[in-house]
Amino acid sequence: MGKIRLNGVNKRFGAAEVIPALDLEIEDGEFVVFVGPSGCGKSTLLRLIAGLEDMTSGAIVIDGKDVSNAAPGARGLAMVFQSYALYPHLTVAENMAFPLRMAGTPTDLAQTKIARAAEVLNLSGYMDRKPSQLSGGQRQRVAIGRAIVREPAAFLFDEPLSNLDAALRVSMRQEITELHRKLATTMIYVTHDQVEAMTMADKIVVLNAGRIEQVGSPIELYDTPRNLFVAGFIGSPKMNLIEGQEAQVRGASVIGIRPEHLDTVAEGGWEGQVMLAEHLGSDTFMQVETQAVGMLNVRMDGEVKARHGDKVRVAPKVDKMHRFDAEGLRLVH
Amino acid sequence: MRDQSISFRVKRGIGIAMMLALLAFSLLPILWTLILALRPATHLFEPIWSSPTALTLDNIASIARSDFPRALLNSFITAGASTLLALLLGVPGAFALSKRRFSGKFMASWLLLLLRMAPPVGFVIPLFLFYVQAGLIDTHIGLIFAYTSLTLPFVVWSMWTSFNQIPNELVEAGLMDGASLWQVLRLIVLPAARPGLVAAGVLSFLLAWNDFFFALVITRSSTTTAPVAIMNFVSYASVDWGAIAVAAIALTLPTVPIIIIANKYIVQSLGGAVKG
Amino acid sequence: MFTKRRTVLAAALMLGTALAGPGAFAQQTEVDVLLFSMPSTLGLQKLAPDFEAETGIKTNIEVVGQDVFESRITLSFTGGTGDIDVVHTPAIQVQRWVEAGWLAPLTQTLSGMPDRDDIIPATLDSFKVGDDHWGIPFFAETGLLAYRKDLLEAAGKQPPTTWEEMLDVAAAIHSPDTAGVVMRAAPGQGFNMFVFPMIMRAYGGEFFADYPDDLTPTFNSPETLSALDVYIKLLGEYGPNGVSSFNFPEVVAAMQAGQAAMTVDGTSIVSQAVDPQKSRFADQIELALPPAGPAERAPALAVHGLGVSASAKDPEAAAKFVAWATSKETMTKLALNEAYPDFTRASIAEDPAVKEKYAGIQADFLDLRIAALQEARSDYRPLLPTWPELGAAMGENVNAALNGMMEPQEALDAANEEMGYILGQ
Amino acid sequence: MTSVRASAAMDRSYKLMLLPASLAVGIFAVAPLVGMFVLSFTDFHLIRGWSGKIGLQNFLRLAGDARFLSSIYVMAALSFFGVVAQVVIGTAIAVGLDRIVKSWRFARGIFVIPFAVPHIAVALIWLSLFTPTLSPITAFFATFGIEVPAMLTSQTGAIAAIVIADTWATTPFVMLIVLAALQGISPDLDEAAAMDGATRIRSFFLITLPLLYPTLLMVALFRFIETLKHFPLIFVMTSGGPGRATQATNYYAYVQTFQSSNVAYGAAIAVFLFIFAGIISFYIARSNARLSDA
Repeated sequence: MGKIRLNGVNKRFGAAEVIPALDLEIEDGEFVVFVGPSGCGKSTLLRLIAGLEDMTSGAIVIDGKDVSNAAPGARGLAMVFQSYALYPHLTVAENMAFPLRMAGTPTDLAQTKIARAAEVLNLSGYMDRKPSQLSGGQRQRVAIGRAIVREPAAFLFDEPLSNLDAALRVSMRQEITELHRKLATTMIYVTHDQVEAMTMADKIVVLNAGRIEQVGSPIELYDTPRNLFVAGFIGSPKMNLIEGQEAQVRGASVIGIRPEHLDTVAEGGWEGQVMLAEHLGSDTFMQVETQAVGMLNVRMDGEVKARHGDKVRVAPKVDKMHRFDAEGLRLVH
Repeated sequence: MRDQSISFRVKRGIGIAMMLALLAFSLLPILWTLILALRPATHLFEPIWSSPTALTLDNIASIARSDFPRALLNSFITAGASTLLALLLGVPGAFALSKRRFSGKFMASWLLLLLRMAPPVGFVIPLFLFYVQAGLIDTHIGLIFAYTSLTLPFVVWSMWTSFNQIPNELVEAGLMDGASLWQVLRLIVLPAARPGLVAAGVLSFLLAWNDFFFALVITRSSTTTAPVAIMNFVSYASVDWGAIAVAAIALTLPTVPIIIIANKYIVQSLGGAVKG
Repeated sequence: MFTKRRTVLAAALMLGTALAGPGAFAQQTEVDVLLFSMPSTLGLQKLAPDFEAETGIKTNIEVVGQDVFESRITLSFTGGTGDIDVVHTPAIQVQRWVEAGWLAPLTQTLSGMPDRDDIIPATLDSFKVGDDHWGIPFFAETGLLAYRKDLLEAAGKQPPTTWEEMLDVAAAIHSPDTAGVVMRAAPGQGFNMFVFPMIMRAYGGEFFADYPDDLTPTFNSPETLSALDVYIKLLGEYGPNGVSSFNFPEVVAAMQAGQAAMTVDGTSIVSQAVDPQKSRFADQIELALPPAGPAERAPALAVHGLGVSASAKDPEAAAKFVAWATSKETMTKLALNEAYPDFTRASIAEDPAVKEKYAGIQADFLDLRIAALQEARSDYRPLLPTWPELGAAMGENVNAALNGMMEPQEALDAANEEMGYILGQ
Repeated sequence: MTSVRASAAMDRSYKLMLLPASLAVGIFAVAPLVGMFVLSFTDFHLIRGWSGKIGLQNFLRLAGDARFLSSIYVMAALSFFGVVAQVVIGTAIAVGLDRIVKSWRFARGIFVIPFAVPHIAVALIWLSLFTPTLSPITAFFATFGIEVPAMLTSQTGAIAAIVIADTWATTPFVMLIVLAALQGISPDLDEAAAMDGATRIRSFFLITLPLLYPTLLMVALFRFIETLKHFPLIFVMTSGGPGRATQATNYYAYVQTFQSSNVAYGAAIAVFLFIFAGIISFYIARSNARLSDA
């Protein structure tokens, strides 16, 4: 079980309010990603849940039990840290055994659990090594293994992939997703990388300046961003945001068009010049400088013949357009 | 890309010559002390090369018979116990200073430094008068406490620096894994800070072992330490150089292996500290 | 706690035993004795079982280095630590200690001693303050000249009898291998101020206008200046390299190693120069009375005695120890067992065994010593409570002059002014 | 809503950890210091006792005490030359071991040996080396007919002698710290400098040394404060002489306290030293705080 509820959770450091009172529900077995730019409070929120920071006020309830005053180790949660935080003087096996030792698990039972976790994570060959003798990916797996053996109510991940190289990051991403499917345990995952959020999450919580901007499934956020912040944050390349006359024409203060919702056309649309063209084979990314609406990110399927300096005309798919009011909130049709 | 030009070799040669000179500077006084220890009184004042075979073990034998070995034992007990006490009290304190959030860390570190730098000549008299009242004159426990005034600020200060190098995440991982703060300190942080612990222990032992002043003032016959006892060979009308040399060597023998073994840890622990 | 439980236990035990350390079993009458290291005190330490056998009183005799002694004694008395019953009492300290109330009078003990007239009177008087005696002497050292017979003969010179002659002889025998003369020069009331007054007095210099009645310092008199000039010339021109920092160990070493041909110093120093165990020129060195000057011959005098602490646990037992240690019997034993020609009882010099032993040094050695003692003034160094500070002030300035850091007159003036300040305090 | 403290228990543990150390520091170290300050305002004398007078008289006397002022000069000389020598030689050895003759790693164990010799023994060993009648150095040069000048008979010589002995004993400490700092400086930097055409010597002065600077400054300040407390070397080697040429301030405090029994005046001198050390350690603590914030 791992249903987590935050009621009016609030955190101040002195006079600075880091997290204004906030409510959130996380269902059992859900994979929740906290995403936001650095400094948005996502790590602090995770640490509040873990019990590593004191709340200023509010309550945290796990499986119906108020754990607001419980020590971190008593909340039934496991955490994977950005730096992995492996105990440098202990072997892989001893690292994984540590939480069990603290919980007073009988040795043979602990052995079984560790062996099982090691197998799941492909660590069986490295059990006697020290962390310093492992590669980055292996360390990451040990950190996860140490979390798994506790059979926690929920896993907390604090930017766990940011210290890995790009290729490894992709494969670890998949491994964690896979793990979540196998274990079906609640996972709360903090990242600043919206790609990780989109690919892994059941539910994304977008945070900005300690405030929840939107909660929803990846596609909900993508298709119906609640405000300009979410619109700009989710999606890569970024959504084009256009102000001024073009927006007013459509009854909005700002309009947003995702790069893939722009097409090149022979006539009409906005005229512009290609400033940059990236040919990936499967897609072509272009930056087009237009007179009317400024720089636009454009994404085309397949290979498109376009080079720096070419003159093109681009037009938005009107039905895919997002409209926002002066407060930055989404306008519903 | 190895530069094997003549000028490179010359420079390297100069470098090696300089190192050899410095090595001689470090070692020759020790060698001289060894010679002095083995010379009979009649040949003490002539160069070793004019009578290289005039050697004796008498000086060693006379030291062995004197009160010096007991003073050496006193030094060991007091320096050792004070180090142990300083570690016992200071390590948890340093851990809290390093990992607990609170204002006034700067003041605390200044105070610790200040205590380490206070001139003993000023406060040894108040200490002495207090000890007389408390009946601590000429007791091991009194000297241990006095040494702790040196070793404890040092241990706290240097372990604080060591603990600052231990990532907070390691502490938090331990807490998440269900360990208490004390368990985190004992099972995770201390083993991870082992070089710092060894360095702090060794340097604090040396600090106490080195002391002359406290022992001079607050010990009497039964707890005299070796640095004071060595001065007993400077008597009314003569200085027993042979005995002094033997005593100096005896005083150094226990610490040399310690420092040789521990210098690696000192470098390691300082390495992190100076990197900040 | 964080270390293994066993370690903690061991530490606790260690602390515990330390606490229960000294004094835990002391029921028998005990006398704690603090002495500073010299052959006779070390010898006394060895004889302690005799005293216990005689009286049933147990003694703890601690013999420490001189520097350690001086720090410790002041603190123990000031603090009232009660760890000293009998104390080594240099005569130059006695006034100071009496003033501070640290000593108990020994007048009664002294009058109870059967052979008190045997004690050399000058040494006994050193311990008289007011109407009481505060210590009983057991060591009296005087100044003697030691010279290399062979070198003087080679130069065709007679042993010097005055400081003028000393300059002359030193000039004649001085060579790069063997310096003409060596004397202690290091600053300190017991270092250069132990030897310099011999020259000063010889030239008629005095510390004070009229000791002990008028304590106006006169250390910058023309007489003292001429004495200082002699001292500087002797050491500066005929002394070994570095002599102006020499203390007694270096003086002893220079004589023993043949690096210097003459010295004037206390008997305990010069006797080491003639000790064949330590000195390779023992058989070439002769002893004589120290040189005289226009005014007088003024051999140095250092008297040490034993005193009883005012806070002694058992004053009677302590006094018993003092009486035993300064008795003829004990002193004779010491004179025979140790290098101890510095006894303070006249009759010991008549003891055939003692006579024979010290004739080994030089046939007339004991006679020389007595002769010098007779000429010595009991106020060789003034017996004042402030002497340690006065001596330090003079010693430091004299040493500065020796090292060319100050002009002689300038140094004497500075010393004189400081003396006035110390006495006026 | 009332404030919620999830880690109140943890905070209690932290306080429990701090408590014994704070108490012990207070009792063992702070209390005697308070005693020192109190004494410095009295006229306590070991023999004459205390007249009951309290005031600034000791500090007023300090201001006009020529011996005190000259003791500061001696202290400054001892500290300055000692620290410079120790830092230069310590750095030279560290650079030598780490960069020039790397195969000499074993020698580190030898270079640290003097650090293990207690100061009182250091003082006695060097006293014997500086005593012309005993010294093998003098004897060695004498065989070539060269007379080594006596060190302890002039102010310059005696200060040099103390500086040499102090340097011998404490350079290893500097070396260890510099070595530690050097190992934190990537050799890549030297290689990059070499690619840029710098000779090794230039790359040392232009790259390595500036990077070492904070460490060197720190170790110099530390050593500086330690040299303010010079005692055994002066006590044994020169007794403050020749004349009073090596009576540094700390030693002068000893002389006043123990030889002249002016405990209160000695305490006042110690208070002066303490305040002086306090200013320097304030600077150290501040730079340290900056380092750990960075």
